Amino acid sequence: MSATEKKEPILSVKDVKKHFHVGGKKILKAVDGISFDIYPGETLGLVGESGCGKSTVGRTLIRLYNATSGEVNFKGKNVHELKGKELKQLNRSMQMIFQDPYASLNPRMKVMDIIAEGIDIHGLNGKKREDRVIELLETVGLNKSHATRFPHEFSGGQRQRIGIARALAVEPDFIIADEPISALDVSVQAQVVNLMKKLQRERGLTYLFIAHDLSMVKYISDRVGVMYLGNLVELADSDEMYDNPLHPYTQALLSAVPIADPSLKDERERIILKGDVPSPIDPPSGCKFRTRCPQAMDICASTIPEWKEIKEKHFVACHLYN
Amino acid sequence: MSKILEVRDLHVSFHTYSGEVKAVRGVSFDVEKGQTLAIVGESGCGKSVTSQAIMKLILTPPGEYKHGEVLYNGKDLVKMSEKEMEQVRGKEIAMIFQDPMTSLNPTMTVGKQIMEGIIKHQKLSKAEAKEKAIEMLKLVGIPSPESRFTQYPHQFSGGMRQRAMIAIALSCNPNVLIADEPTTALDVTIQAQIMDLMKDLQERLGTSIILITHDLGVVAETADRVAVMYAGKVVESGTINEIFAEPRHPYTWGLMNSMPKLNQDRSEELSPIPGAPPDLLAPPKGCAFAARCKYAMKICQEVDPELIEHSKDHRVACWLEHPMAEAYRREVVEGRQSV
Amino acid sequence: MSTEKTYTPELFEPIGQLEKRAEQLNRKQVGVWKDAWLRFRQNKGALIGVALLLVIGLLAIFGPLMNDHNWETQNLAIKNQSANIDGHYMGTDHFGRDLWQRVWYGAKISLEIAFLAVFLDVVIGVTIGGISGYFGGRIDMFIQRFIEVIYSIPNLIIIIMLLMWMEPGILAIAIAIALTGWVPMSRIVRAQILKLRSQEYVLAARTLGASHKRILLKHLIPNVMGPIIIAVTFSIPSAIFFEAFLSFIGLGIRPPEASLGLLISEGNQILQLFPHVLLWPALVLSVLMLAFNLVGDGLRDALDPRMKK
Amino acid sequence: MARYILKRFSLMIVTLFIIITATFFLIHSLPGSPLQNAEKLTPELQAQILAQYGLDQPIHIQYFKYLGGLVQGDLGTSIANGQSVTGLLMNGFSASVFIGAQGLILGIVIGLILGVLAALKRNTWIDSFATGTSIIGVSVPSFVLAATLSYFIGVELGWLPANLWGTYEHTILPSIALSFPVVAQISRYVRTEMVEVLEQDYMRTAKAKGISRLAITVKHALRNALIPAVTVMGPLAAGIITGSLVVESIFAVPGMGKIFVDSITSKDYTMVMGSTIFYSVLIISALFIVDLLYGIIDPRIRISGAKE
Repeated sequence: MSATEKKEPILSVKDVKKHFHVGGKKILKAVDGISFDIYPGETLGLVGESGCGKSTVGRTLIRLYNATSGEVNFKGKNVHELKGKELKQLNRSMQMIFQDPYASLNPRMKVMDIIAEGIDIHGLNGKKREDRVIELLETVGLNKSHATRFPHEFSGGQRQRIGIARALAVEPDFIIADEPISALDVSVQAQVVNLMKKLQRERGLTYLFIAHDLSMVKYISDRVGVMYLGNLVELADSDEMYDNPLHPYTQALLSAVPIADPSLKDERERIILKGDVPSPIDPPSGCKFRTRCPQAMDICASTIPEWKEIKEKHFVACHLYN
Repeated sequence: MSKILEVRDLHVSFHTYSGEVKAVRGVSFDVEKGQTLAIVGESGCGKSVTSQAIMKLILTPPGEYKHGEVLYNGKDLVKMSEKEMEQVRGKEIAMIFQDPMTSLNPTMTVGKQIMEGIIKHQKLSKAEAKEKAIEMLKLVGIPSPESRFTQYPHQFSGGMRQRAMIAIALSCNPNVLIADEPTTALDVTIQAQIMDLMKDLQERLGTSIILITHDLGVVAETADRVAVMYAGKVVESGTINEIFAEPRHPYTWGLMNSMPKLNQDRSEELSPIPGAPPDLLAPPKGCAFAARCKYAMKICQEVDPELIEHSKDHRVACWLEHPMAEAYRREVVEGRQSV
Repeated sequence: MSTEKTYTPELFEPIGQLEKRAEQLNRKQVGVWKDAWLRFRQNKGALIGVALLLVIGLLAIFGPLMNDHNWETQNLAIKNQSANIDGHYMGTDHFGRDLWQRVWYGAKISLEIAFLAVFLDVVIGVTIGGISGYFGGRIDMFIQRFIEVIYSIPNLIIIIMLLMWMEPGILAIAIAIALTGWVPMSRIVRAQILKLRSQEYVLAARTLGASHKRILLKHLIPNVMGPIIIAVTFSIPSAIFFEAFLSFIGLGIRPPEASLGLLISEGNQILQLFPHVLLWPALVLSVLMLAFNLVGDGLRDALDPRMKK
Repeated sequence: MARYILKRFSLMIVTLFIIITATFFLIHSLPGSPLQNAEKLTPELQAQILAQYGLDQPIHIQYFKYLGGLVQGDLGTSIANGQSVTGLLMNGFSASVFIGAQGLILGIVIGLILGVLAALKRNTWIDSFATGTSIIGVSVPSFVLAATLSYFIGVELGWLPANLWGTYEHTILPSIALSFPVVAQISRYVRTEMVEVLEQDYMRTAKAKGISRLAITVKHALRNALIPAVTVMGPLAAGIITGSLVVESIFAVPGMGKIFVDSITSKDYTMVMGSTIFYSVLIISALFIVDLLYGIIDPRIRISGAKE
């Protein structure tokens, strides 16, 4: 994506934090100060293990959550300050695809009404509502006969495509895909990924692709960010990230992914991390990864590593590169 | 090498209020001593039911063993009484499950849950069993096992619970360990820990493992042999080298092609398998995969292909293997390679 | 090949992928409500319950037209008759009043109170539970603390105090029952709304810019209807019980009016001599409650997805 | 845990205070005076009686006096017969507690057995019997049941005495009448819980260890099914107390319930007030104790302390 370099970012995230109060005085720092940009037409992958805050990032960007602090600038405007008409405009240009194909469609609504929801809300009456829904169904590989059915009659992959059609109905430019394939079988995942790529080509969509499956993320993303306990630890072009991971966590994460090729079994060197991810309610001081880091130093306990551009377009937060 | 477990033409159905679901429709495979057999397939293909059927953990009703045998050291487990099975379960064949969160009893200490099997099968006193249980906790890499012994499952993290499950399963030195998606519910780094632990313990204890999974990566890294299941049947089986180097069933091709390769070009499309698996309430006539198969022939919709031996270590259930389809098969394979 | 059968070459003609077939839907087309009805229909107990309700309901309306007496005329000459003479199908009571008339009139009053109470229940419970669950945060906190206090005051105490204070009558009794009955209803609604509020389809509607009104009407209410209906079917027998209980201890309907509880109370005073005066209203009351409970059980099994097999 | 107990306890005190205050002012705002049946008395005599009961003082003074007495366990004097309310209630207390406790224990034991058997033998006649019993038990009100028992067993068959009090035999019928709804509720609840527990993954784990069916049922299923059953005990105890009001009056048991119902009929307001407070304390304490008990036996709550 050399073209993206000169472009202005479509979305610019500056030091966003999202904290939750969890009973008493405890605070869960789900997202604890992250910054990144997304350029028009690209796909940014966001990976990390459960509880690292990647889904919270997605929901904060689209204002399902209000950020505790920081700025989310979308097309030059701070998302968290929008009101009325501008907010409605945001709802049209930024959309979301969800994880659970069973929970993301209202079981009491017909597919027609599910897909047309955005059309109804925004009063988009350019074309006949029905024609528009059928057009969208065809875009995602379904057909007219499916419009009168209820969600429970569809398979997981079909439901996920209905969810995509619902998001497309308002013609967004930016889509947050929150683990859209994690709940699907392998053979079906490819259906959804192919569709997303096709839509991106045809409509110039920009994606934030949140997932924990690293091989899929590498395939679909131009750039990848790795999160650990509420922070971004590394961000780079996806080939660069996979060929030359800098952060010890990224290295461990990549080496832990099993590869479907028995001939590589003995060649690969695997880094197996010790222990579990600490609780985000009471994270370690300094660098949050230090408790599991094979290369931890004294400074890691006392100082939070700085988020720096080590190489061109390759950011990392680690004391090893200071 | 000797076979420790042989499954022969196993059929298992479930009776539901909408009819009989034929979850397993004739499954056969062997497990060699000290080796790992992986059973791969997508959700609903019957792999979990098969694994539970081996230990006769299926509740009857609603389940029913329609046909077939499970030979453990030559004895048919399907015909055994519950009393006899109690001597097999935990002692000869043990099992770990997918979800470590729900598979441990929430109101019993982890230590007690490990001790239960030890007391039953090894006839040890309580004190001895406790010692052995702590030893098991240490073996599976749980730090400060003495204090963990008296804790409840909710005080353990997901990875630790799966370790505790492994400790329970291996506490009586079983010959066969069935691991039903042991890492699916876990994060990648924890998954690596658990797979590493299982391999290590297998080497030390010589246990045979049946690994149920949907992840071809996990298969490639841990198994010796693979059985690919689709819609309640084994469609292809063989050693991992054969299956990964020269897969012969279109479904196996489909599975492999739908995952991005390590060095996959981003502009290149993945080739998904269209559609979804059939409803096992009314399995289709003929090959269950025919409707989704790019290379389907007329016969595929009429007659279900049998699992036949392609080579000593490689069996396939597909009409493309039939001599009359040889020309077409060659065409297909060439087409695949040229892409 | 292991099979010895001979196949003709045309069977091996490639036909390719049946893309259309592959995109077909597996499952039969059965809507959520229809599915529930199919399951409800299979529950014999529930069907018996429905039948019993119909019979009692019809008798409560048309029963009084079936003989020439009325519920209040006294005739001491024929008091405590147990036999069916002169159209007194159920005999007469201590004042010689026709028991058939009184039982169905009483049943009507009992049902009226119960329905009114449950109606108020639903209005209060759904509103408070809905507000609490949907808006959450401080509002929810405040309502929950309030409910905790209300809930820990025994029902009976509240009802008795209210009835000592208000003039007993249908409305007063219904209000008293509703004032304690709304708490469980609001809890159910709140729990459901809390659960639904974080469902992804509601989030999806929010990202599309749906208004509160739209989310409530299109997404939340249709999906909490099931649990509300179940709760209502169980609230009705409990309201009938409370009315009967109150009338029995002398706090409910006042003589010479009639309700099932009051009739039972009157019968109880002469139980050892004339058991039929208690028997008939007791039977109707029990059957009525049984019927509602059976229907409630059936609905719960049919609508609660947890019970799905 | 200590914090949780304290929190629950203070909530209990607040609730009681609200009940006492509300009861007090409600009763004093009721139309008519407690002396409405004493019209024949001369005004002087009436005033004298009012003064004797402190009813001539401003309402807030009366209220604080009442509170003061309450702290010392004095619930005032019955207007109907001039005796101490506390004393009268205490007289009835032993009889009520006896039949109540007997009924509760009987109900719990039978309910548990029925519920567990029904779940273990699902879809057999045992299950149908237990389910049938419980739905009838839920449907037939305790006073109907009490009256039926009293008539058939007490009068028609003459097996057990109906309207008498004194020997142990007299407690049997009232206890049975009280136990019936308990049987119904408990067996229903235990069955549902047990069925759910039997389908849990950890039951499969236990089975996979090769433990016998009996051991699995006792060690794994029962414990997990019974822990939540404890939560219904509180409402059940409250239900028993409610039920005792009518059951006592049907069987002529000289307990608190009878005193309470009589006091309502005779508009003996101090007595009503005293009984109300007494009942509230009983019910609220029962709920409180059950709550604590639940916290103690469920390790998930015990360890993590107060769960919101």
